[in-house]
Amino acid sequence: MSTLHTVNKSPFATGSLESCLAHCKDGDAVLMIEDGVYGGLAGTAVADLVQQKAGSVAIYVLSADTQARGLAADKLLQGIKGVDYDGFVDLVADHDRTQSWL
Amino acid sequence: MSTLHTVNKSPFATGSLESCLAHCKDGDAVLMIEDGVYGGLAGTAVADLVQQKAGSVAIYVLSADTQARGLAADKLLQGIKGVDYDGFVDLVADHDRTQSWL
Amino acid sequence: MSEIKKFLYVNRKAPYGTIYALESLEVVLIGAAFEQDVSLAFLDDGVFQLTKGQNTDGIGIKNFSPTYRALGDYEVTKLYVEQESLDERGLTLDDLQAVVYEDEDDDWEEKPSIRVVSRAEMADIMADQDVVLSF
Amino acid sequence: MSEIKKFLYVNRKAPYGTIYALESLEVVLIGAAFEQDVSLAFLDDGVFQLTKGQNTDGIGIKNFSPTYRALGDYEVTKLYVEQESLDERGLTLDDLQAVVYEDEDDDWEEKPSIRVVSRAEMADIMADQDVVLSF
Amino acid sequence: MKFGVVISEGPYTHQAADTAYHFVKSAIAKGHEVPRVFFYHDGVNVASRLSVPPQDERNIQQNWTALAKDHGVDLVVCIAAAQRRGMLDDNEAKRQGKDASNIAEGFRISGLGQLIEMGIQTDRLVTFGD
Amino acid sequence: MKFGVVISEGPYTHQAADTAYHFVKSAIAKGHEVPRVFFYHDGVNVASRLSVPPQDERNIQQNWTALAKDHGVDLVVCIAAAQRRGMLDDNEAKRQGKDASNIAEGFRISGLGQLIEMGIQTDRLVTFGD
Repeated sequence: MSTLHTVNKSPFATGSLESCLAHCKDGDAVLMIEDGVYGGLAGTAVADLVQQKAGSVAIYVLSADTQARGLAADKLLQGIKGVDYDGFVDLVADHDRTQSWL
Repeated sequence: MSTLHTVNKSPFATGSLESCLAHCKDGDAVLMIEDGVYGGLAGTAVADLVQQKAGSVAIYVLSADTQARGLAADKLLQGIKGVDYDGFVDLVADHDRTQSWL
Repeated sequence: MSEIKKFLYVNRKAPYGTIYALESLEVVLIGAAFEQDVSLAFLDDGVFQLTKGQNTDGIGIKNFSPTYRALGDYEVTKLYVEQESLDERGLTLDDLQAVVYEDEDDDWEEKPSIRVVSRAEMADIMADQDVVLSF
Repeated sequence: MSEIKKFLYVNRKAPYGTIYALESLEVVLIGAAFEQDVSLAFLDDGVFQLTKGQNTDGIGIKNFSPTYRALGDYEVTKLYVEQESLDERGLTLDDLQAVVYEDEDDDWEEKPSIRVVSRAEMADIMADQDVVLSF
Repeated sequence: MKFGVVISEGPYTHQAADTAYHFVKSAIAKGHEVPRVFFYHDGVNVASRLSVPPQDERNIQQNWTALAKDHGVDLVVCIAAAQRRGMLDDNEAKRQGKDASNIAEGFRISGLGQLIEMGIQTDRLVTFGD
Repeated sequence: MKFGVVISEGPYTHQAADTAYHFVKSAIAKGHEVPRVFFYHDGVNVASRLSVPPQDERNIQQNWTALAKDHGVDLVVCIAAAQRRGMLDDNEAKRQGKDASNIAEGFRISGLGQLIEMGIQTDRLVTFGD
């Protein structure tokens, strides 16, 4: 029993990512989409928080959204995986529920 | 020459109040409206930041918005003044420009 | 439709500044007719939805806070409020309106619907649902 | 309409997730015809509008980042970018696309339109305007 | 003093159109002029005459239409923002080959130049948004 | 697997309706079922047939209408949310005494019960919003 959490807001604009990470459980997955993908950047004010959680939670970014925003793969935190829309669908199917942190 | 800054977002939801306070100058005024009025609450995670700034900047809340949200006057930080819509109009007129922190 | 699912309505936004709180409540009221296992979560700015003493005359928007008190009549009796969210906002349970229901399994005794839980407990509640609707 | 006013367009939001960045740019382009003294401020998530290498094929939304490079042709040549906002986001000037203009007062020499300023300088720029439009 | 007002968010969803309404009413009552209100982004949706709010709620579009009528406020809806979002007057509907329009009385569709002009011609500009 | 989808924000203003579209297309292509998409809050505005986006941009409403036609997705627009925001079909327009409607082909107006029913009858529910 595990949850897919989606975050679509920049962690520099709203508290959604922080609240999501504070509520997800070991074995859950977090998928950053839309402006949420900025949460995957290395060297930012929230990078430590994300990196810390990446041990117990699988963290993904939607590649279409990182590409749109000019975020090259080598700018992302280590251990964060890119997925396409098909991968998004698989993540939804593979977890028992999806919770959107709007 | 001074500026009226308006903030309409909760400081617990977005970074607008923090960014506003980091950019306003001595002698400016900050008017909290809509969900922004939560920034005037005492005893919160952002109260120190607001209280600190209240020395050099005049801070107001729109009373119609605090009343709507059940925030009694005695729950607000010291030195924050309530204004009605007429007072909002006066603040706009009395400052050289208005900047909205959306 | 005989299956009973666990529905969680997650409320993370303040009232009046945006319509999400009101339109969340509208779903809860309609959803009550479907006899599912319903819980409401109030965390982050969502806890502001339950403050007492709301008076919206000045802003000209309808005050919908009394509706929370009617939820018991719809058998919606589990309103989970996160302690840490209250703390960060300088609020205590005393700042929230009382919401109660009559427990049919306990001789219709009046009981509080609002249950203050820790962040860890809230995470457990979220992880125990079939359907999570976010507002 | 002979009076010249100082107009500042304040950009604090990221592109594509919401439309504000694009619709801000549309105002700037139209506004250029009015021959006012125009500046653009990029701070907070607004700095993300200027990242280089944007490719929106995957999301099916039009890539409007090349338009910033055309601003010089509209005599919009002052794009102020806040250093602290870049720092918090792990960005440097190198991560932004080059935006230049030809300075008619200096033998049409090509000069950078993007000027990285400190937060304190940004506050000074904001305090020096007649009209501030926020996006 | 002359105030220009920008409304950037749609009705009911965000409080912006309500706050702006109370602000403009107060400004006029206090003797200021509000020659124009400019509706941009989702703010264009305020102009829909098809809106049917619950009977115990305020009618935001009708409030603005009344203000325009009573005080001569020029309610301008940005044409580019309106087209994307499906807000059309009769002329635009005809021009675009659409079979219906939805702009209410008191609002008119025009270009972004009207926003800049408002910034130039007023003493203060206030934006209500999200 | 059966997916239910909720869209909570309006077209063009937020990316939600775009992301949801790509998600639903992928889900169907991968052999899942998407019996219904529910439009709530400003999401109801996606259904406007009066939208005229610039020619070099995607047409969000037409994308959804095509998906409904090609794959039998039931596009349900919440009636309460739609009324506030001025989204009406012909029946609603007549019932409310309005002189025009604006709902596009492939969308239908119905109650919030359809959202709950979707939650009950699908295996997964995904919300795209703001």
